[in-house]
Amino acid sequence: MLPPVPLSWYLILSAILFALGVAGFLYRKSIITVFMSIELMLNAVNLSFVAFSYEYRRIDGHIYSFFVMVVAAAEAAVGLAIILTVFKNRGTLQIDEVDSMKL
Amino acid sequence: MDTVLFIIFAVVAIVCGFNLIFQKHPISSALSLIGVMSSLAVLYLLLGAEFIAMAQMIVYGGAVMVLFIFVIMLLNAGTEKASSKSWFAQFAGLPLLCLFVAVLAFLIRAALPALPDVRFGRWFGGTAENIGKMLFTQYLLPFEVISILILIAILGAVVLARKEID
Amino acid sequence: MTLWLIPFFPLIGFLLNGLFGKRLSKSVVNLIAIGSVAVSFLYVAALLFKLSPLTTAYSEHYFTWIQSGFLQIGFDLFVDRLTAVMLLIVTGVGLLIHIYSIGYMAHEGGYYRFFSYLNLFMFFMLLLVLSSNLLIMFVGWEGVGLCSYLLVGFYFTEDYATNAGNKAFIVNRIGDFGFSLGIFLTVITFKTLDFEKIAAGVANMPVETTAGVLTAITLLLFVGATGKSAQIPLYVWLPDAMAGPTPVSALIHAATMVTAGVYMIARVSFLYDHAPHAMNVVALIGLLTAVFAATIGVTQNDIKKVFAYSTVSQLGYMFLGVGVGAYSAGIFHLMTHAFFKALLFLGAGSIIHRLSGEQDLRHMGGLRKAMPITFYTLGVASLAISGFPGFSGFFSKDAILSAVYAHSPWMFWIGVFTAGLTAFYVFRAYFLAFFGNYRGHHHPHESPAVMTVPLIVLAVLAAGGGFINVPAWLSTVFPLAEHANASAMIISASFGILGIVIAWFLYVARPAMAESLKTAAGPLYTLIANKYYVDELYTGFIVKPLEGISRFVLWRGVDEGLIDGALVNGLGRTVRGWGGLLRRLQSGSIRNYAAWVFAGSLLVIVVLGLAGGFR
Amino acid sequence: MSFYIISLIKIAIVFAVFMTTLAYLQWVERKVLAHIQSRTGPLRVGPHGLMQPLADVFKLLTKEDLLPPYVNRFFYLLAPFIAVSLALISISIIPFGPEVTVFGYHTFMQISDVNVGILFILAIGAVSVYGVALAGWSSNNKYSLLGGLRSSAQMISYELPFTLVIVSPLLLANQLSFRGITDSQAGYYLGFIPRWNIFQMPFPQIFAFIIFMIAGFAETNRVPFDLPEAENELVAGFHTEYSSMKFACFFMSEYANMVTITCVATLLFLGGWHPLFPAPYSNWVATAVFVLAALMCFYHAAQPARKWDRITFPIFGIAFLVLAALFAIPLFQPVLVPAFWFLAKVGCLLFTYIWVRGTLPRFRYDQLMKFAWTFLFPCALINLLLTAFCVAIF
Repeated sequence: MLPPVPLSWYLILSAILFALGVAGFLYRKSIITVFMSIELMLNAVNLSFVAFSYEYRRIDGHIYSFFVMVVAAAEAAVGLAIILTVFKNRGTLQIDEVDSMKL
Repeated sequence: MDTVLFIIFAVVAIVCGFNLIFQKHPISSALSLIGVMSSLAVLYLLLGAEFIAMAQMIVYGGAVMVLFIFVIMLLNAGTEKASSKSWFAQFAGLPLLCLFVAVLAFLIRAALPALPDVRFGRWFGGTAENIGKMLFTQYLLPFEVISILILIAILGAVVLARKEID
Repeated sequence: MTLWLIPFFPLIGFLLNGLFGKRLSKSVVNLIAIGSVAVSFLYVAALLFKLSPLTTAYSEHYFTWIQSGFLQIGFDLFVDRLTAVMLLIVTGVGLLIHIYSIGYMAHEGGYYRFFSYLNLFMFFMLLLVLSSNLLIMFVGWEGVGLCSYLLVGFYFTEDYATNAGNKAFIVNRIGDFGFSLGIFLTVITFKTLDFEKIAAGVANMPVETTAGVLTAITLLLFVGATGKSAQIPLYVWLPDAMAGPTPVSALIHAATMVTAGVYMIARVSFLYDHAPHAMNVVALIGLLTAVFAATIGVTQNDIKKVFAYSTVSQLGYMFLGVGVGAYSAGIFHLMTHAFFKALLFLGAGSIIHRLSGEQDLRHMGGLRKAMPITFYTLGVASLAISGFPGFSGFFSKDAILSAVYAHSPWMFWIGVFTAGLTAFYVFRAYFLAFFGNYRGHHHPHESPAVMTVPLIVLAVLAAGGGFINVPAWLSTVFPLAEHANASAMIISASFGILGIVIAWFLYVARPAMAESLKTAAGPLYTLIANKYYVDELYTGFIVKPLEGISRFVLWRGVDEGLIDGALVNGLGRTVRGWGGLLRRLQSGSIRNYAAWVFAGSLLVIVVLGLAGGFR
Repeated sequence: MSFYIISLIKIAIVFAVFMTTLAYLQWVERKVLAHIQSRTGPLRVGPHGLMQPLADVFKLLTKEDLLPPYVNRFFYLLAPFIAVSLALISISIIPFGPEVTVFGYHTFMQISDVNVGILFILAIGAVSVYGVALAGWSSNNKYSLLGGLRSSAQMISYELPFTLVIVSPLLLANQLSFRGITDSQAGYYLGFIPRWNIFQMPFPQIFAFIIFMIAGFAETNRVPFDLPEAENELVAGFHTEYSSMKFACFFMSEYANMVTITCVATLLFLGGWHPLFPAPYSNWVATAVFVLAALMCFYHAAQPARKWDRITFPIFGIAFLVLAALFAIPLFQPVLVPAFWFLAKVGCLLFTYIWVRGTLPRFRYDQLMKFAWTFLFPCALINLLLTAFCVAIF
């Protein structure tokens, strides 16, 4: 049998995923992908919450990650609506071309 | 057994995460993200968070990502174009990322040395019953606030995406 | 019983008329304005009937208004016998003047505006009277000042009216500055502003033989009183304030607001009792003002100016009374003065109204036949102010003079002389207006009933008001000091009659003699007719230098140079300069922003981790 | 170790039964539709076309595997895989019967009992949108894309009333596990009214059941909600570009979803494996039914409509008699009777599906959306509120 997994592996996985999310945010150029990177970061944080929740045997972490999910869902709804509007008004999804508040 | 599961799904998550960054087409990225989310759901199950795992699949997998895919299809989002506008992100991003991972790894190793092992089945706290009780007692106010937030988000999305009636 | 309803009714009237008056018809405006005051008056009457005999004060606490450290100021109202007298005067005389205004203002523009201001004034005056602490009193005090300003400048299209309004307001600022300093000092000394608590606090303090903190407080408060009640040196605004409509002069600048100073001193009499030096100052200023204003009154030709100086003089009398410790006599005179001076003004207003705004006595004369009711009622008022035996002024003035005589005889003699002067100039005006031949161009006739009825009611009060024994009623508030002095009574009455006789002689029997006397007096007459050049002195020594400093130092130097130049524009330039530099960061590139945010959060993590805050 | 072996055996049984069901469901559908339309349906392959499914499978397997050049290859191939695998996964947590003892081993008649079974079903249902959506998108064909978009919008829209009505029986049962929910429906009112959720006091879920079935039709893209694959508007919707085995995958996933939904409906509302009436009589219903079927076969064999009936119907009759005998053996009854009742209910619901397909016309797209949002959703919400109210009060 393999040795059991220490909790810190979960945390490191979470950190890696978060870093990947950041990298996506910094290097991707499509608004939608950038938005997805944000979701990835949120997911990474959720993993930390759940891992700590396991360590302390309390479900508060679950509640937090539940709230994060709910907020992420709301954010996705509004954010995608904004993306639709941006696309309608500017005809582009390249994040670097959306650099002014006014047209 | 749970070590194997962890390794499999952690690898899947990381690979999918990298795929998210390196794929050129948004829909590939979206699919990779779904992969990450699904493997995270499995990891949640390993950590005894069955409700959160299911919620992860329903909310992220079923709702959020469907929206993403929907929007990608609707806008027919193509592959990205190169751009040199964001010079700071372009040049400082990678060093910062390396630094970030290094710092976090150091902190996890240094500040949290004696973390216990995770064994599946040792703790099943995250049942729907427990979470429901917690939500409606200790976290009632945040819960209500969140529901109002969602209402506002619905209204905002409707207002934003509505066709202008001229 | 709820005390807050008393000022609340006029407030409602003010709000209704002020907000919707433009769209309401005149009769509705009348109904609201007079109705609200009438309801208030009836409510006061009912309340006092219910509360009588009111031997102890009745107070109500509504809410804590200000809570700051040790200082706790509640929104409290209270009624004692002194308040009761004031309430009846304010609402009663106020009601009569409101009714009178219907007739007087019938043809004026801004009808609803006038009545809403009047109602607002009633609200603040009642608040002032009902307040149970200095701060609410100050609110009312400032409020009536505001209404005074608004009503003096009622004809705001005319320069003289707006100037008079400004003057009233600015001069009052000086007094109010003193008043607020007094309040601050009270807070520091007593840690409270409640009258009852201050009284309890002051009872433990000795009577100050040398000038001390109580003297300072009382003098500062008295500065406020000199402003509001037009005493030397701040009396100059009141004669000019006659620019407002005559009912305003009657209500605000004769019967109620200007007496607020007297009321205030009576209200905090426990402080003055402990500060004999301040008392002396009050008495001296009062006496000085009384005689000073009376001499000016002799030479004025504008009927309202005559009565205005008379008001100043009579207020001086009241301060003389309270200054020698005869608070109840002062309040008594306040009440009778409210009756006869309101009547004088309203009568004058009746004449002015009929003569289409003519105020100069030299253009009147012989109005006796044309305006009989005005003639008789004004006669009653003149007799009352002259202290003619049996009329109200006789009793109140006698009460003051008796107390003064007991305090110091020389003051008494000056007071008696002033009483004679008062009788003289009032009857001078009276004779000039009603006797002789008509010298004007209009065709006068009697005013409508809505104006004459208040005149008649006030005449009855002015004649019989003296039989209301106010000092006895106030004996629970102020200990009744028996000064009744038959010789003083006789002397003052005889001086008054002498004044009337001289006036008769000079202006009815031998009009030519007045002119020769005028030329004989020469420079003295010129001096007095020009009001001792006080306004010019103030202009030369205070206003002009202040203007110069303001213009050249404060405006050009401080405001334009320092504040505008160095601070405002300099800040702007600095910010713009830095902004120009930092603007380059605001590239609109979201990815760059994200990178900066990421770098910042990384910094936070590193700092927290290194600081060991991570456990 | 025995856990793994038993699980594997269970998986094998369920898989075999399930796949056969899927294959023959197609045959049943064609037969029923044919009879509704006064036709005979498949008749050539095997007796009464019974071999038709096998022939179909053979045809689909051996057809040329077309890969259109303009498609996005990876997603084009991924989509049917996602669709079919997700559709098949759900069956793993459906219980077919109570806990039984076989050869001394206690086990559930279920591959796996999950605490949050309902949530699992919802999660799978939520994710299964991707199959259709990706298929539509990757085909690079506007009809397919429209079909995919319609399908995702429709599935998301109907998921709301679907989820909301599921909550009502959960409130009555107070748990999320299918087994627990089914067990809470055991017993009878007055000795003969089953305590199923559609009759369950304090608030019978009959409306919830109807809404669930309607939303279920939409979730599985079945008539009258089969807009995504409307032949006459969109050629064939999202699977226009698919052929051979990839098409078979979509086909299979549709039927698998149908079976899953009917299973869930049975478990949530119709009492799962609990029989319609109390125990001693209900045990013999299966036998009676099969005997009746055998008698009918013999009757038809005696009066054959076709040449071969003389031979095939007696064989069917004997098979039915054997089945009846199996169900009559008391040793097998604890296993077979609950399974029979469960499958009978599922069968009735599946028949309803086919029946509706043969009866109702298709909705227009806007009607479909309006129906979901302005009728089904409020109804589900009101039902939930009333249920919660009643549960809280009583």
